Amino acid sequence: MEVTYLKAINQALHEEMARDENVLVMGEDVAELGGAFKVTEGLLAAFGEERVIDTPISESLIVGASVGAAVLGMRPVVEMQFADFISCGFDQIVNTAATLCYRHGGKASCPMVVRAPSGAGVHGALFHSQNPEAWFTRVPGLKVVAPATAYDAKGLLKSAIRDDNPDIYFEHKRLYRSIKEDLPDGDFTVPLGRAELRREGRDLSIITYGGTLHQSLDAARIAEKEDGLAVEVLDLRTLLPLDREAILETARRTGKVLVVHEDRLTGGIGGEVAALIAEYAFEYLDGPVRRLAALDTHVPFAPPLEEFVLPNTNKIVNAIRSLAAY
Amino acid sequence: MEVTYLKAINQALHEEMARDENVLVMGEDVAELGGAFKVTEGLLAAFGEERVIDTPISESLIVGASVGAAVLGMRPVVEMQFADFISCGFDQIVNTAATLCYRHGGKASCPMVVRAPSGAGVHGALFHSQNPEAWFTRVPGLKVVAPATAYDAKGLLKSAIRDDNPDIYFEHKRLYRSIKEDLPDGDFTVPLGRAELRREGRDLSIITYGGTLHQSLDAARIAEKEDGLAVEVLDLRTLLPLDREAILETARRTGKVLVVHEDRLTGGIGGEVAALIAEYAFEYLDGPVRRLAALDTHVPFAPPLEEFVLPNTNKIVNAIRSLAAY
Amino acid sequence: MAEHDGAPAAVPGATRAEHELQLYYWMKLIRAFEERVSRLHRQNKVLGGVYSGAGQEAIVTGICAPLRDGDFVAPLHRDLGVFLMRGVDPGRLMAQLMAKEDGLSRGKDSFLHGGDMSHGVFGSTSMLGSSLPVAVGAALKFSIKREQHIAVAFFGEGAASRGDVHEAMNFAGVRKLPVLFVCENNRYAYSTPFEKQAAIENIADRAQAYGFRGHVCPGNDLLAVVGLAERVIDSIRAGGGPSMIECKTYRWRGHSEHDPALYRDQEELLEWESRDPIPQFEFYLGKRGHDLTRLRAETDERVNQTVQAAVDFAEHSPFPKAEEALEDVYAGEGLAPAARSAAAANGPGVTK
Amino acid sequence: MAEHDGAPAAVPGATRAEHELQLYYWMKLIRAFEERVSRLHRQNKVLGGVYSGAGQEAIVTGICAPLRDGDFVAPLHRDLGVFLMRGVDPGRLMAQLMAKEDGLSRGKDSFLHGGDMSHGVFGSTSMLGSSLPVAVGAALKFSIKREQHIAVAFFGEGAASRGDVHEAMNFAGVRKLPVLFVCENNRYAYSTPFEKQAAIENIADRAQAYGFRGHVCPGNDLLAVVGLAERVIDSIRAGGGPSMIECKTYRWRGHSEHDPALYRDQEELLEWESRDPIPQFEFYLGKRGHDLTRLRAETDERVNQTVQAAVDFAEHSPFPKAEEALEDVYAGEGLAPAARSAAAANGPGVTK
Ligand SMILES: Cc1ncc(C[n+]2csc(CCOP(=O)(O)OP(=O)(O)O)c2C)c(N)n1
Ligand SMILES: Cc1ncc(C[n+]2csc(CCOP(=O)(O)OP(=O)(O)O)c2C)c(N)n1
Ligand SMILES: [Mg+2]
Ligand SMILES: [Mg+2]
Repeated sequence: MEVTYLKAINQALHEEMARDENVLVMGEDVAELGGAFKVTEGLLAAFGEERVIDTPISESLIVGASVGAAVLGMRPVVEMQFADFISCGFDQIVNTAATLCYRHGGKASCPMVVRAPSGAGVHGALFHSQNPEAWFTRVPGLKVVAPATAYDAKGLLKSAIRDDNPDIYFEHKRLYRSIKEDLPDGDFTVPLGRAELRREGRDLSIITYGGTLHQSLDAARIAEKEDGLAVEVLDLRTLLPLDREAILETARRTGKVLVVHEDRLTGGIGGEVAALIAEYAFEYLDGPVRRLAALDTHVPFAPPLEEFVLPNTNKIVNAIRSLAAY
Repeated sequence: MEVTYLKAINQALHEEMARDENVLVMGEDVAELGGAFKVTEGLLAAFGEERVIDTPISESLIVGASVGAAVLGMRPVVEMQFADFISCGFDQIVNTAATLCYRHGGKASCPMVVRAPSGAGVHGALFHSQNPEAWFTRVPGLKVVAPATAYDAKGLLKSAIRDDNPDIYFEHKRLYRSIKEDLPDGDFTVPLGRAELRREGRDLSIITYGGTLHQSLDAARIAEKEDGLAVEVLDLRTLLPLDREAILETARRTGKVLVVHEDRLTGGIGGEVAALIAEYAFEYLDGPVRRLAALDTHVPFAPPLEEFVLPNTNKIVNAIRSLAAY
Repeated sequence: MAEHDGAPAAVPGATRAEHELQLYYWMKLIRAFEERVSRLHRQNKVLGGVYSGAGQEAIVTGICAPLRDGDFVAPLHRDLGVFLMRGVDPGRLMAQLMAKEDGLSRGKDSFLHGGDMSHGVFGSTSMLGSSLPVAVGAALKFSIKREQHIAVAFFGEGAASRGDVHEAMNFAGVRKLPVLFVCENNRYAYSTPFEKQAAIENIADRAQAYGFRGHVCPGNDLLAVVGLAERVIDSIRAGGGPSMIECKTYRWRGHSEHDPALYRDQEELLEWESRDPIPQFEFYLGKRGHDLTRLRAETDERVNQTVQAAVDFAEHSPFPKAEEALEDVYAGEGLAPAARSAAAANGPGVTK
Repeated sequence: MAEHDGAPAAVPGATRAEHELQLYYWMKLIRAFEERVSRLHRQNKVLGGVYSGAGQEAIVTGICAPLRDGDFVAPLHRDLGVFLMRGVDPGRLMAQLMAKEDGLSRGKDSFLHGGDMSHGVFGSTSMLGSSLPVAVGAALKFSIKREQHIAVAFFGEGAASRGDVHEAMNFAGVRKLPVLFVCENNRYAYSTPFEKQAAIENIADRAQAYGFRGHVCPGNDLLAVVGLAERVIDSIRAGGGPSMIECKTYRWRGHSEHDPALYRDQEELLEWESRDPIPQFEFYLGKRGHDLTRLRAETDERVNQTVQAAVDFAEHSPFPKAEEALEDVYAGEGLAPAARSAAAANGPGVTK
């Protein structure tokens, strides 16, 4: 039966809470309301207010408390109402949670997940459109995932919940209701740390994740139809650790790489990916490693501005053409 | 007369406070004590407790209050006692300060400086050794500087204080007393956004900044003496905005680039620099763009571990040799 | 428009009666503006999140009335009334909500995040509570420069749980800064009732934890709010140090226009709808001998004209040009350097 | 070593006299340990920042005495006594301070940041106040699982200014969680005196701002601390919800061993040095009829043996192997994947 990206996340939460009584859900308006986006809908009714907890507006507490519960064996899944507000729980994530195992000499762990609805293209403006993933992909001890399909949304969340480390799970708001898939019923997981080749092609590789996967696939189809170009599309899925092998493989196979993401260009993950390729696939490159991303500004409010700043299918097609022509 | 890196910063603060009565200094233990590292020594006596302010332990307040004073025309220079604690003032920097001009339609500005003593190699372990610069170099609206010499420390701080935007100023703790220079007396500044070529050479380029500049220069000399290699060393100095022209120039000139920094490899600025080169200097490259940085772990405490994790002259020499041999 | 030169206190030599009629006008204007914004949102002319302050007008009106030019105010996300009372042109405010070029942020940011420092209104970020440290910093500037101004920060009872609120109040107390913290306790933070937000009766009781005074007042009673505000603001201006005022009120509409607010009890809503600040104040004006029918008619006409003029102005204002997205990232530097390079980097994708 | 099975309360069936002698032993052990650590630091055998808790032993001793196995404690950076009281082996603790392989963090982190969850001791980060939300989360787990345990978080009067402290206490109050907040008010935060830190007399007075009780007690009076701690901890355990205890004390040494603390008045120091908790408690034991000379001699010998054994153990423990820097970044995964690739990336630089 067809399931939206949003429903897939909701199912993963239901199933994992049923599977493991140590899983708990905590955040602002997650219980009674079922979350600002209804992602946690039904959990309160199913599991009660001891495991589905409405918190005060205290992001640092939300993350810090989940560390305290996690180090004692719970598996908290906490929600930032918008990924943008993760800046208010920042220290607890990058210091308290990320270094916990290390500073306890490997004898304690912090099995928790921070869910963060991220992404632009929804008229959210500066503080409801952010893609903060690259703040976390530079922090050892964390794992960072960003699913782009309903299947991955469900499978990766389950893996993150079962993982013994702090995982930051970025779910793209624009995908919540815009994509639907038939999901296998019953339990399935998607391994952390593995990219997925969504489309094969010998001419050029697009490496992307999250919100821009679908635009990239559309662009690849257009480039094939209109220009006869065979474009390969790699979906990173996990952003920390990166799937080096998959990245280098596709780069070596096609020799031309375009990295695409909705996060802004400078300091986005594209830099790290391009650097890996420039270092380890250098001999195979037939052209410069190109990046297409949001412009280096804030995500603006007025539609013409937002449109101008964000990547889209059109811009990707143009980038494909210019790189193919190189 | 010879001046240490630390004294150069202290001089800049004295001179700018004397030059502009809107400059104020605020932070934990900056007044009475003169700062944990004595960087603000003498300011209280010279300018009084209205402009040199000891705050409670409240990093978010420190940054947020400086935004409030700045938007009304003051030029606060606030101190994070250690750069590591900047995580506690994170939201105020990346959201309140960085977007202020933008969300006021360009009709308000936020002229402030956040000073952050950063860097490892001083047995500081996980929470007194961090190099957090790359968290900020991905945030439009901020400028990020990291001086490596006493001259730049003074000149860049003056420029940052006079700049109408929020500047994050990373001063390397290991350099405080370890380097000395003759500084011209009288007022001088170093422009923001300009890298400096510290050493010329046709064989290979090292691009670095801050703590690893001196190790890179030493390594370049060794490689010249022992291997007859002519290694060019570019000091970025400003990390946001990056000096694209200087970076691409040196890459095009030598065709082989080694990016070096003390910040860890994954997610460090090296990725952005390497990506720029792989995209815009691709045709000139005679070898892979290599990166040498701290290993992707936390900065550990025990000396053998810290030594193993951090870059040093030796490791840089080896990296030079292997790239030169490519 | 004369009535937009800012709050009445700023109008010299106004009689008590004039002053009270002015306050009435403000509440009516804010209410009309709120209702129009909700309608424009349903018509998709105002995009993004819209947070109605309908029912809470007496708070903004009463607190802003005693303010002067040069004072600093950080409104919360429901306080469009603050912009109007501080003298921001209604047309520009409406253009802001419609993401137009003539909006305060020139279309860059949404709803009330665009500020107007020329009227002392700070554009807060979305991060709740984060404007309190900023207001404290403004107060710090006033105290350093020995200026007679004060800073005001509005926040909700939900935002009160943020660490920033604690850090801001503590420092304000230590330095005895001229800042007023105004908590609009409307009983809900999105779906979260006050009991889940704090285990106390009054947020204002926290003031003593920072060494200054807290006051609780009925937020829908304009006379109570303005009376208290005048006393408290005078004492802050006189160097008495910070204060907190908590106004008990209620959020009439959903958290945002998207929210049906099914989580709350209709009885409670009805009870609070009956505590409408406007008829309450009209009743008082009646006692003062005003002819209410005439007054209502006149005021409604002025108010509707003002709102309609604002809407017309905003509708005729263009959307900003795409390239402007790269402006104002840095003060006085035109294009952001990084943005320029980004534009280059994105090459054909962007330029075509 | 028997006396390291944890706090006396955990030793079943101890008589009152045994209990009091045990408390005496703890204070003496902590003091001796503190002094030895300061000496080792001067000898460069303990690297990095060293923060002495000398003079504050009665607080840790009195608060930890009533704790039980399974309770959770987050110490502050001066509380090495917490580790000893909770049953952490002194040798491993000393090895921790010397960055040795047998240290709690296996040489990875410094001083008291290494925790030992097998004894319920959480290794806090350096970020002051950030351990309070963690302790609240531990208490949340206890309440969800209906366990009779409690969580304890120690913090300084300086850390009290952090937003995390506010967020933690507020949530603990709302959920009535079994957590005890212990403020060690030693009058200074590095160089910053309490007056610059807060505009109030007692941090404990803030408890009411969160709906629970705060208690103030003389922190150098062991009997007062332990008596209050027993009552308060019993009530928390019985489901009475959170509490705060503020212990008034004084930091004898500099902020860290590097700090001559010239900013404070010698009179004040002298006054507080005379409030040494140990002679005070000895005086009490004398009144209870103990032969003090014998008691001192015996205790000193036991204590010195324990400390010396700890030092010997730590000195013989090796430094960790370089490659271990890449271990324990992730739980149960050996090398960090990213670290592996980094090692590869650094190639010759690292492997040679
Ligand atoms: C730091 C932060 N966390 C979460 C949110 C999402 N959010 C926006 S408004 C709101 C409720 C605010 O409640 P309150 O402070 O009482 O103000 P009110 O909306 O009731 O006027 C929430 C949770 C936010 N904007 N900022
Ligand atoms: C968030 C944060 N800011 C600053 C510091 C630096 N610092 C370490 S200890 C200290 C003083 C702490 O004072 P207090 O909390 O009273 O504890 P005490 O040292 O007096 O026991 C400071 C400012 C820190 N560790 N964490
Ligand atoms: Mg509210
Ligand atoms: Mg203290």
